[in-house]
Amino acid sequence: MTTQDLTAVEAGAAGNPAAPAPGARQVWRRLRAQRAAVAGTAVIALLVLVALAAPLLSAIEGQNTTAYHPELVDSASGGVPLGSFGGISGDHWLGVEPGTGRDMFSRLVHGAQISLAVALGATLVQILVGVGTGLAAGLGNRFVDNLLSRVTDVMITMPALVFAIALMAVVPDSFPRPLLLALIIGFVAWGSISKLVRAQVLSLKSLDYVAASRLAGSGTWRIARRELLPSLVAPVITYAALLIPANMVIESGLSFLGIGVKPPTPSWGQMLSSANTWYEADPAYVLLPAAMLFISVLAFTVLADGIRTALDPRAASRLRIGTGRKREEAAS
Amino acid sequence: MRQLSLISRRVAAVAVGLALAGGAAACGPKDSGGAKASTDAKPAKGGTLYVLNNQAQEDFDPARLYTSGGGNVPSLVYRTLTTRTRANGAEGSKVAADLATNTGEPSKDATVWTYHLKDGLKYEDGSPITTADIKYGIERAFAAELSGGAPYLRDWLIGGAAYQGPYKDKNGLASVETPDARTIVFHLNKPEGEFPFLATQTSFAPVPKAKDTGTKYAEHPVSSGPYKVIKNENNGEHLVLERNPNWSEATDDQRKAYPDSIDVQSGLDQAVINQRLSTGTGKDAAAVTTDTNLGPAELAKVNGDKALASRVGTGHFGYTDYIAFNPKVKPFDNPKVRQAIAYAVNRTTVVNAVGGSSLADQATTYLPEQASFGYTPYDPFPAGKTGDPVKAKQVLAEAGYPNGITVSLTHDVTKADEQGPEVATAVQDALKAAGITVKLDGQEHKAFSEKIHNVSTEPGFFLTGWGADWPSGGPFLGPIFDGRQIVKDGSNFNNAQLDDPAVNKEIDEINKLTDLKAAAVRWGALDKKIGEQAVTVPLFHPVYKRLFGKDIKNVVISDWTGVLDISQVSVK
Amino acid sequence: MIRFLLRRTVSAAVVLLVLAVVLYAVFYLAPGDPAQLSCGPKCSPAQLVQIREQMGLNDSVYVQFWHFLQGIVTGHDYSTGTGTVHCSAPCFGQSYRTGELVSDILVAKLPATASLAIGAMVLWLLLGIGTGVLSALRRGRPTERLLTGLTLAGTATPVFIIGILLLMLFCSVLQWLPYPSYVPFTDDPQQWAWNLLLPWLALALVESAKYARLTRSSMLETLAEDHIRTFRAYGVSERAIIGRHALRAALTPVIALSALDLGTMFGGALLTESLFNVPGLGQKLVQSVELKDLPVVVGIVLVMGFAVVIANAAADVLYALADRRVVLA
Amino acid sequence: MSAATDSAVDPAATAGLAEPLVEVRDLVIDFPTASGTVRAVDGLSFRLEAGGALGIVGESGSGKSATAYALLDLHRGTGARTGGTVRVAGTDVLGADDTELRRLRGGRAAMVFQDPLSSLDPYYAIGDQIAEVYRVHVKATRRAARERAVQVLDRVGIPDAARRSRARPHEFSGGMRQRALIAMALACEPRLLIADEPTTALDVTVQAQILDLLHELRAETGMGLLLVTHDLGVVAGSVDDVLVMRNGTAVERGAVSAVLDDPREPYTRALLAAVPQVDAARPVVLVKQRTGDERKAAVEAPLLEAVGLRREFGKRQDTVTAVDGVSLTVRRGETLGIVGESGSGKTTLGRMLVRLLDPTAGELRYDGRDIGKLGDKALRPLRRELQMVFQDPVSSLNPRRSIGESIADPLRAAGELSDKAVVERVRELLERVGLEPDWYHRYPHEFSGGQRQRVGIARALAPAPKLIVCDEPVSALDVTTQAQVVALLGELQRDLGLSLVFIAHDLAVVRQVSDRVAVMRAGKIVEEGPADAVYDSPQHAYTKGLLAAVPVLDPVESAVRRASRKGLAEV
Repeated sequence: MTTQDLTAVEAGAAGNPAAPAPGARQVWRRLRAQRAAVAGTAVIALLVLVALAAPLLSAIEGQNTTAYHPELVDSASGGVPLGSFGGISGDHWLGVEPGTGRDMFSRLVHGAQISLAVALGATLVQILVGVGTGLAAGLGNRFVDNLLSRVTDVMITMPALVFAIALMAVVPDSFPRPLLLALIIGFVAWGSISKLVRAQVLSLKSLDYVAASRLAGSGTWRIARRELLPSLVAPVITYAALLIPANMVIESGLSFLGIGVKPPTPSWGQMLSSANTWYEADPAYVLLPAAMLFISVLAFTVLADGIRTALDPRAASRLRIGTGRKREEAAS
Repeated sequence: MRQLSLISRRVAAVAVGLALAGGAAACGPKDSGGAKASTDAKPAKGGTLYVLNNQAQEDFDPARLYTSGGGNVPSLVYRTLTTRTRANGAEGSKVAADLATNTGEPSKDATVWTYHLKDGLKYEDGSPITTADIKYGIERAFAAELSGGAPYLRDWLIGGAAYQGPYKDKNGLASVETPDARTIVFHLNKPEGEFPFLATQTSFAPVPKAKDTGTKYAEHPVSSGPYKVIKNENNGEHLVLERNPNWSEATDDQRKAYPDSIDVQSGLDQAVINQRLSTGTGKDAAAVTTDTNLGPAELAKVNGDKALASRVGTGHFGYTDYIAFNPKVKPFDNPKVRQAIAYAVNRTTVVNAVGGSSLADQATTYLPEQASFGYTPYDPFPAGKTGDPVKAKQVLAEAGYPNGITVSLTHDVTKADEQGPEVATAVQDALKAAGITVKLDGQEHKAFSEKIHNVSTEPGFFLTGWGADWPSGGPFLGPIFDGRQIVKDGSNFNNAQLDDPAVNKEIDEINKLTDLKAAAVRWGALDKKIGEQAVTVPLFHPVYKRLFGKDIKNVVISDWTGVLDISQVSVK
Repeated sequence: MIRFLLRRTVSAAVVLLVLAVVLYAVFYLAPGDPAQLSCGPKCSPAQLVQIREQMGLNDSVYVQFWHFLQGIVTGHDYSTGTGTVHCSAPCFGQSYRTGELVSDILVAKLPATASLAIGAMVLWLLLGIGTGVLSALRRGRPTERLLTGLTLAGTATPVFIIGILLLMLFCSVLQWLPYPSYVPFTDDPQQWAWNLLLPWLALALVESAKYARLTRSSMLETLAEDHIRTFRAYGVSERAIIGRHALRAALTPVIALSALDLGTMFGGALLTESLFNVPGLGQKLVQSVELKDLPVVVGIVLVMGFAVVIANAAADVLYALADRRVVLA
Repeated sequence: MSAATDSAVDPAATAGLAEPLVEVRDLVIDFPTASGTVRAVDGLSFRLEAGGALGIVGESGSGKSATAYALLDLHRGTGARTGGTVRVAGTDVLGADDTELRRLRGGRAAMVFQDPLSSLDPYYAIGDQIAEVYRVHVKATRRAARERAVQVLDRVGIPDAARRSRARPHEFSGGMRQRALIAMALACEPRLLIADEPTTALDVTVQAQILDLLHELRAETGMGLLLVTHDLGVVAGSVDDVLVMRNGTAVERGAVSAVLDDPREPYTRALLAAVPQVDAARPVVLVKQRTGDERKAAVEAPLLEAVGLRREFGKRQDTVTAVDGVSLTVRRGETLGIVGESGSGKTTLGRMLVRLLDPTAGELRYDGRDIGKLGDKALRPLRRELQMVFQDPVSSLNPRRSIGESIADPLRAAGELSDKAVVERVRELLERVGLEPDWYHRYPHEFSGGQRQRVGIARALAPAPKLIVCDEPVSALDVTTQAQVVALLGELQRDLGLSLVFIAHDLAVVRQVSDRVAVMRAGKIVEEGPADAVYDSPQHAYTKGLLAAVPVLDPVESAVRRASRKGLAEV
């Protein structure tokens, strides 16, 4: 407790030590008070809009993601786009892809769909699996706890990217790729959220109101539902908000390695991997997907930061420790 | 350059994300050989040549290497009965004698081939090379422990299919006879006029039985060539070769062996290789690459730099990328449908998709544009440079689909692959104009290759490619169109599952010819005949652009390998 | 302590065993024939049969897995055809593709990975702690806001974006550095460092953001604690409080986390290795997964898992050493 | 030696005297909060002469700690706003620059805080921390500073100080840590020692030792003492003058004997009245008049009986035995008090009695039936008969559920009542514990600690239990609230015929409510008997020590006890 807190409590001011996690409206208010978070939310909203309206936007531009434009590239020079900044023109707002001459704008806005869908889907899977196993480990008997904890350890130990790569190789090609990506990322990177939930459950379990609920004759399920789950919402949301950008990075990483969504479906990571060699001849080809990815991940990270602050101003550093690892693997 | 055929090129292109290896080199019928600046200079002995490669010289064992013409680096260490002629362009696609006194003496029907060794051949330790060692080397290639080599010995030698190698079968392979230490006789189960080409492969290198260490042999192979292996680190990742004092120029008119030592560093990123070669500081001035092509992005840079452009060698390798059909799958059983697709294809966008006109030539023939293959120009379904959708629509209507058709195109998802999504999308884009809606069926590249080479899973419409193991029509057309080579329970390359008695008969006839020139003409005619059946739609022949260091002299790029031949290069 | 180590060893063994089982299961489900991999293209069915026999692929999955485990514990003899070669314990088997001993591959690839990981760690610790301390010292001022923004951007940037940008900047625009190409330390230490500089920097920039945030937040958290109030109430200067008391507390999680990260870095730096062409374990792993070269995959993943497990234990020990209140259990 | 003077005192009268050690004039402290500024201290003035001792007493929220902090201006940089003047040892604290302030802090005025564990840096040896502080104020070598640290540690009674100075805070017990903090304060020989609730976190016996130590040190060094506490008993024996605070202002000030014996202000009087007295027998009003039959029934049929109850935590050699073979009986309608210091196992015992914890060994008989080994399912019908009231009003209510829902829980779990009936019953219960029935839908954070404890009681009452275990039900509450809750419990017991187990560390509170008392120490019951018997003629030495350590309100008695403690210690 800070000096300020202490003295404020002493003064009966800082309110209640028993202050519950703030309600939705209060969270929203606190979130709105943070300029960065508002900006992040705005960017995300724009991104979602762009993703949803991608076909429409392409149509407005008058292009699509697949049409080749051999006349716009210098075939003898490896297919470098003719014109400046990757061949920006009235017809091709952000230029064209080297070699194929496909429209960059269309591909970028369509790429937003994949990035978002996979990141959100994977997060959903992680929450479901993580909360499920975390609850079971926290509430179950010793055997269940040990077993689940070991499994969780393995999940955390295993570099997520490696596991994802291995799994991607096993699943038949007919399986829809974005869904597969979401499932795989979800299933390889739920370890830390499970640990978080388990730890939360264990600490909540020791609280007196859970004991009171037991005395009231509630069974385990009832306790979980009534007493634990509501208290898990805040930490899980906080964590999930951090997972979204992390998943985005994993998806782009897999695509960068060439095992993400199948071409010609556009994805930013994939564009970056082919753009990798082009940074001298056609920098725009590198910078555009990099910027899109960077801005999206940054927006989600900023929002996650904001949510965390809004949900629990003091939890920032505590949570931080637990979150870094999985993300690093994705990022490195 | 370890492996040249389709699958192996894919295997060589190991990691996704690590851009794929150029695999084959190229030799050009048009502007073959190195750049002018270097050809003028006079080569001299001495110095160290650095080779910067992407793929390691893995399994540096003559039995395991799958090379064309004995390979580039391997051929510095392993001499074989015959070898490729070390010359620029078309001249370089001929077979030359190496250990043997000539390229082989065939029996009348080309089923028995006899070779005699030159005088004074020695290993690096000074001991003499005998035909028994060559026989042993060939037998080793049958050992399961030393798998990976080319399949021809197994297919051609009598008793080859059942033979299990010298470790399991001490009696040896009877169809290889060594009546004396200087003579070796091969008994084939069918006429093979191209046997001299086969004899260039490293399995025809001598291996002294006493020095054989099995799977360990690759670490310290006994050299018969101008260089011996001093160091072999991490399974061919770093090779250091030094001059072999017991090699004599007098017995070898092909290898020049100017540098005193050769340092082969592999595992480098292709971008790094090109970057280092173009900068050329320090040792890199005396460096070349034998497996890395200039990529499209780098080409864009090189084209703007005259000095750099003078250090680029262009090569064409006998390789064709094409659309394959499986006529057992509807609607591709209908030749008109196949023809409509052939008319609709836009080869300009396809070529752009693989790096533009400097890196690929549009192809209408199945055989590569080189005389040694028997290239005969033809274009049965002229689509022009950008496709002929009107004609295609018309043919499609004749086929019974006046309102268009929807088909599924199977391709590899590996980026920048010649069978990759870019090419597939280009095809898709072009066919759209002809009323053919193409759905893309992208497969992981390993799954892809397994799928298309298995008769039970082979899709109806897919991208593939083929390169020959030696510059001749035989290995180019045979595996793909010979009805007897349809493999039901293994890897099948006859994608069309074409079993045309006339074609089969002609193949047999040509194989009997030992006059390769005459054979080439007939391969060319056969190509045209098959092409008219529209069981494939040739798309392009890749072209290779190789950068080399500032100090490199005597650049020779043959039509056989397409790579700058390091046995010819000088750094002084 | 001994009991701690013992327990850790057992649990590590369990974790690694589970990993191995999972990998075996996954790869056996995967389509593809290892014999084909070894045999190469145009392999005849008869040849495949021979190779399967030779590689022991005709045994059931369980027998093969058992042999694999045996190899780890007791080593294994492999036929070279003319004789045998002994692969001493822990033996992870042979590559399906090239027949190399997996242990040899590991030994060959480890130095590059270790160079990358350790160098990057040094850099990220310096950068991260420095930034963290600076922003704690300058809290509430523009400097802190700037640093916070930068570190936030750092955490949000995938390493390959930073990597490409670094390449663009240093190799293309400024041309200060060669395009990185790994040189072993033993060959030329200077070139080694010079060529690893960019990958180190790329990893460190991404990682240090996390460390800066961790340092800053744990310092701020410590600064809010009662004992800081004590030292303030005793006239200890703010600089001494931050430098001595707050930093000391912040270092504990930082050290523990860096041990963990170092562990994951041994397996986790796939993208960096791939982008900068560092011939390390990660790169080899991606290649081997692609080729379904099971023994190599299992070997590398086990080594990575081992590194992580060790790192976990090391983190706990470091934590306990740094903070004596923590009891090892 | 009267130090507390009125703010209206004639300045001329004091001008002649030496400058007071502490002089506070019109002190105002404002804390900005989300919902506006809160004034913690409002125009407070007082002074403390050199060598004097002043106690500041008040309930939570009275502004007493804020005032203590202002003496060293610890509010600086926290966002709080301070006004008025504060002079300490000749320094104008609020006006001083940072350097000057640092010189004052620890040098001329040192402070001791409430929680000795969190008040020391866990990473450094205690001796080093003292040395560090010493070197801030005195130019000394590292070695000299270390020697000084050992010296002061020795002075505050740390045995083997030289060795122990190398230990870190967590290796010290609570009392030792507080001694170490005092040693730190002593290091620079300050003229003023400010002690903010120095004994609140400590057990009663340790508290007595620390207070004795402060007393001695003051006598020895002649430094002034400003003691901030909520406990009037602590003040009684330790200071000369007392200042009673409420809502940021001074309510009453004067010599400690005068204020405690004869309070002028009603608030002070109420405060004093609420303080439970350990030497007072149980107030008659709370005792239920029992009929003869009832007494007989009670004796014959114990409701709950523990035999050799034992509980261990941990495994193998890490095993800790929290409760070590406790046998006790709770009869119908009676209250059993269990007292013990922290770590005595009383909470573990309480939780076992309601089967929140499983006994490791021993029997637990409820209504003659062994329930100690029943499984969760078998236990469920019994759950409603054994209830518990928890210590922490914060953690015992789910912050995310309305209090009505929390209370309704046992009723819903039983599933016997309709929804409407449940709500009706909850409303009744709320009324029964003195809360508004309409507060059903309110959330815990809207209530004060005392109110929340009432909610907890209502929840325990909901299933109509036969026995309620109250685990430190009032220890987190202010003294006046404490009295109210205790009264409520007594009332409920009387009206409903409940059996109560009342667990507390506060001997006085336990005496107030209990028919019989058990004294626990290290997992065992050392003494048990009727409350009056145990308190008035304790048999066990531990009980005697405990009772001797309890602070009393009478300063004279307090001094007598201090002397007797000294005697006990010397024996």
